[in-house]
Amino acid sequence: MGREVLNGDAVVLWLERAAEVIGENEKYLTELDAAIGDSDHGANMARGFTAVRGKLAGQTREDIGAILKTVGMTLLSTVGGASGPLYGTLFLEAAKVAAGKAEIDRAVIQQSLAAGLAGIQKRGKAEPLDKTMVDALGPAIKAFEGAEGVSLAEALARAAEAAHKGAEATIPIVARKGRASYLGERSAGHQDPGATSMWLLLRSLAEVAAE
Amino acid sequence: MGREVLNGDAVVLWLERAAEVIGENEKYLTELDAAIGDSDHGANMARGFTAVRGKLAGQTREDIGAILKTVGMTLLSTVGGASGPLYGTLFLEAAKVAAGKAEIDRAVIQQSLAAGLAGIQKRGKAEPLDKTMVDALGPAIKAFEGAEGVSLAEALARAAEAAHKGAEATIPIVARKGRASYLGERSAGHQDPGATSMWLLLRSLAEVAAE
Amino acid sequence: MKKLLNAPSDLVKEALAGMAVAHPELLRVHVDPAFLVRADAPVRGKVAVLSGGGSGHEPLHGGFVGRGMLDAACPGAVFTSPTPDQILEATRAVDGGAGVVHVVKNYTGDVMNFEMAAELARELGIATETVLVNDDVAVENSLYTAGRRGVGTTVLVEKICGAAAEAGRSLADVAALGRRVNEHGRSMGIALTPCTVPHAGKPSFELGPDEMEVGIGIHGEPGRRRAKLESADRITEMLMDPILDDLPFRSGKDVLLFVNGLGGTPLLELYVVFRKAHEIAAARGLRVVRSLVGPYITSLEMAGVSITLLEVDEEMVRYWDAPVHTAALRWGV
Amino acid sequence: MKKLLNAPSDLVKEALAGMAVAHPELLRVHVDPAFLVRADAPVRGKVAVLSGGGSGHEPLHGGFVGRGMLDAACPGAVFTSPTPDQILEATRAVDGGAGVVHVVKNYTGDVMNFEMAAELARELGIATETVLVNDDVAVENSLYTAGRRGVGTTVLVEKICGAAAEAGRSLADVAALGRRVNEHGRSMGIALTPCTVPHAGKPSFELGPDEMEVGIGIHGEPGRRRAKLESADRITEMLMDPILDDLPFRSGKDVLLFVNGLGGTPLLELYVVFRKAHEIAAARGLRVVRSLVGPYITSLEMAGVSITLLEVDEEMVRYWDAPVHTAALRWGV
Ligand SMILES: Nc1ncnc2c1ncn2[C@@H]1O[C@H](COP(=O)(O)OP(=O)(O)O)[C@@H](O)[C@H]1O
Ligand SMILES: Nc1ncnc2c1ncn2[C@@H]1O[C@H](COP(=O)(O)OP(=O)(O)O)[C@@H](O)[C@H]1O
Ligand SMILES: [Mg+2]
Ligand SMILES: [Mg+2]
Ligand SMILES: [Mg+2]
Ligand SMILES: [Mg+2]
Repeated sequence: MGREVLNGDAVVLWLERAAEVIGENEKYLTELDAAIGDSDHGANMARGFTAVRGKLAGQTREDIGAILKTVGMTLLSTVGGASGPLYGTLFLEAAKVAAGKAEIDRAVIQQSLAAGLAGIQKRGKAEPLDKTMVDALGPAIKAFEGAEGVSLAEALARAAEAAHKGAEATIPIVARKGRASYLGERSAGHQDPGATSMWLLLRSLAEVAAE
Repeated sequence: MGREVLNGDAVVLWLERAAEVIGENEKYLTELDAAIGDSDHGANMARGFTAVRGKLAGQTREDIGAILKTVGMTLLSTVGGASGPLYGTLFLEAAKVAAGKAEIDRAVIQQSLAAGLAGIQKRGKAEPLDKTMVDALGPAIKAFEGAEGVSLAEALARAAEAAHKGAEATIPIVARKGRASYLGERSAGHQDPGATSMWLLLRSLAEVAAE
Repeated sequence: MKKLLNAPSDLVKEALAGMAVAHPELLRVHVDPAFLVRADAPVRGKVAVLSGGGSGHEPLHGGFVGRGMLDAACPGAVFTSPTPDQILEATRAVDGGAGVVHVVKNYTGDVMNFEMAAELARELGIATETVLVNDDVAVENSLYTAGRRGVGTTVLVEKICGAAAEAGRSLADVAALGRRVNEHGRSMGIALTPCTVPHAGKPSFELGPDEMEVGIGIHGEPGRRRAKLESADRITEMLMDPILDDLPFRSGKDVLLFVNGLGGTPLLELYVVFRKAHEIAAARGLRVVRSLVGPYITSLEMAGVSITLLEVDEEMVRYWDAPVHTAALRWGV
Repeated sequence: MKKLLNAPSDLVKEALAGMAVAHPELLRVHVDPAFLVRADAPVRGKVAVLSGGGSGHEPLHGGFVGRGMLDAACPGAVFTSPTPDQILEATRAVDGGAGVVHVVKNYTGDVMNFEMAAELARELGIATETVLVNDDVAVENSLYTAGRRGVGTTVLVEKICGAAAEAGRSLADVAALGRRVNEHGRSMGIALTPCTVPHAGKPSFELGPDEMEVGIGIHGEPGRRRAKLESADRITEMLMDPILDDLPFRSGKDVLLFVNGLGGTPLLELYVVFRKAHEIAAARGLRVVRSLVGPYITSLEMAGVSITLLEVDEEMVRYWDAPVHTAALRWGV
């Protein structure tokens, strides 16, 4: 099966799935953050996606841009911390690309992700290998672009897998951005929480595309 | 061997021995106080008897009353808590009995202890079986009085043994005086720290008399 | 034991030295015997207010020395009452000719040491009055104890008596007012963790991860009973109910509500308790006209809270509001 | 986890409700989005000073709302920066037409959220200036980090900027003064115990009985390095030396010395540290002209201490001394 375009229902399905997965992984994300941060990434993301779920209920599904904008605004106003403005920006930038669209295809998805990454980097000034969520999203976009001649579901699955690898690859890195950077050398040996939550979001997206 | 009277040197020897024994039992007394009080009886007594030892160095030994008065004043101004005024009073009252004496015999010792107990009870209003130092000193005096036809050393040994038994007999008692009384029923099952330190002091006295 | 400490026996002395350099405009420290007096002591013609007790309850009492509150504080070793000579010397140092009020928390040791000091002061011709604070409703059957302990109301007595003394009231007046405050104040506390007396080197008692001590004092001693840990709201009820029933506090009265941290509990949590205590007081028809929230009478690093409720009259409120300038309480100046 | 707590997600909201009923004369609480403003906000024609950050550092920032200090505080979840909408709404609520200074501690999250709020405020025609506080000398190589963290100097910036705003200074003046304070302040801290974020339910890290974390932040995160527990005097040296060398503080200068408790450390111990820090400062030829001792910027119930040294000029001292009326700092009123 699988879908080659995502309509508003699929996008909402993805976000609901994402909220569930974030909820299930709240403790895990918090534990990752406890090691090199301040033990709140799980709670931050769970609070944000619980709010997103609440907002989606009353959301019309004709305009995917509008859905993504709601998500971005909701994350911005509920997550807080470093991840709030960054995930907020990701969705707001993606929303601009998807504005007015009832369906998004592979090209639009690719543009949305790229715009989101650019927004994150503009806001947070992180470069690849600074040990941040960029290290999951960056490789994911590359894998997605490189996945030619396969289904959307397969391309997104490869993107998610690249995000997973990217998150794992943050383990040996000494952080240079965010709160983990205060630990200096002690930040090495731990997986970045934001890169991990980014991977979980992309994995949910791939799953929905495959259904 | 053993002595039938105690001169100033013997009294000082006793106080030095007592200081040593209190020092050795500081942790023990504190642990007893931790169970039903505020964990300071060991430190209080150790501070007091360290100060006493310092004062004894420069003390002339002709007047046992003067020695005991110095001890009482020193304990009063260094021990604090409930035990400070009570032990201070014990020695100050005993000092009155021994005033001007170069030697004290059995009768004077008995009077001194009795005067000390009366002073403690006047100051602290404790009755027997309230779970206080009175429960060691009271039985000790009775045993001392009853030990007829034996040496001073033996009489003091019996007094110390009675104090020991008295201290142990405080274990089941529900405290009615002092800080332990705030615990109500929970004070039962623990030995009273002040009764224990009283026993240690009397045991040192018996030892010195036996030498 | 994890403390910022040099030798345990130097702790109180070094802390006093720290207070001396931190607050030279407020107070002077006397080293041997140890006591603190307000910088301008003795104040001629003014009744002096003096308190003291074991250390480990900071800011009580040293943090309350200054204009409008205490003239002197006598710190004992940690959780150990000060000695008569200490109290006597401090009494002499602050007597301005109008007499000295001793604010004494009702513990056997404090009572006896203060009693002896008062006797000695009398011999020197210094008039003293003692205000005994015994506000802890956790100690139910005072026939079988040394009476109720003195806890949170002590802070209120010291503030109100200090202001009355500053206003020129007589020794008898200040003492009578202090006793009235004590009679109208009630407190109770719980502990979530024990504390460690530096000399002892280990916690005074052990508590399981879901246990708390109910009816705790301020000396690291165990409470009246052990109970299962409850929510903040439930704990607040467990403290407020016995307090309210004891005086009892009657509908329509004005009260001062004081939520006190025992040391290790964050301010955030104290405000959570304050919110619920205020709600309960209001539900009983009380008007909370004055508030105090924070760690003012502590038990070293113990986590926990105590609540004090004082039924106030117009005079108490006036003296509560009067200017005070101490390290820990300051307003109007 | 042993806390006075109902649901972790209600903690901040309930604490704000507690502040509202405890200090109605000082402040008003806005529930959604969550922020506190001084009771008389907005003050017409006065520059407003606003700060915010994660909760768990109380009394920072809510305890500093009131006359002569902050016009508004925006509390995030525990250790989580507040959100742009929260900051924007608070900025609107306190703008009296003369602009709003945002005092921001240098953490990625705080910086980004305040940045977005400032952009939004600009769109609404509200002039804002940002004073970034980054005074933590423990973060040595700021090239490889997000820069130095903002810690103790934040309290001093808020007090001094608040007084300058109260005195009618312009937006540019207040911001410039705040930046000058930040440039002349240096801090460093150590932790003896971790703290527990309520949502996480267990301590952020583990420390052996004779270990401490050196160069700690205020978010329960581990420090720059772990070391063996030392005496209070040695720890004070370990904090003072890097602070003194960093600015560097030169002989003959006037300083404000601020010894801050991280939450779980008793006041008694803070004064022991103050004593030694004062001695070290004096030995370096510094004149300690102002002091602050207590838990003012905390990390929940973490045991530990941070030291802040500020090289003051006459203007800073004047604004430090100016009247302030907040829940946690009060004088002259
Ligand atoms: N400058 C940055 N650019 C990109 N991502 C960042 C940046 N700073 C932090 N992050 C991401 O944010 C995550 C932490 O988020 P969170 O714990 O929610 O916020 P905070 O660090 O404020 O507590 C990090 O794991 C990292 O992936
Ligand atoms: N009223 C009293 N009469 C006699 N002894 C008392 C009285 N109150 C307390 N004590 C004794 O004092 C001991 C406690 O002394 P200590 O721990 O040094 O003082 P505190 O109780 O003030 O901490 C108790 O174990 C008890 O033997
Ligand atoms: Mg975090
Ligand atoms: Mg004791
Ligand atoms: Mg004691
Ligand atoms: Mg955070």
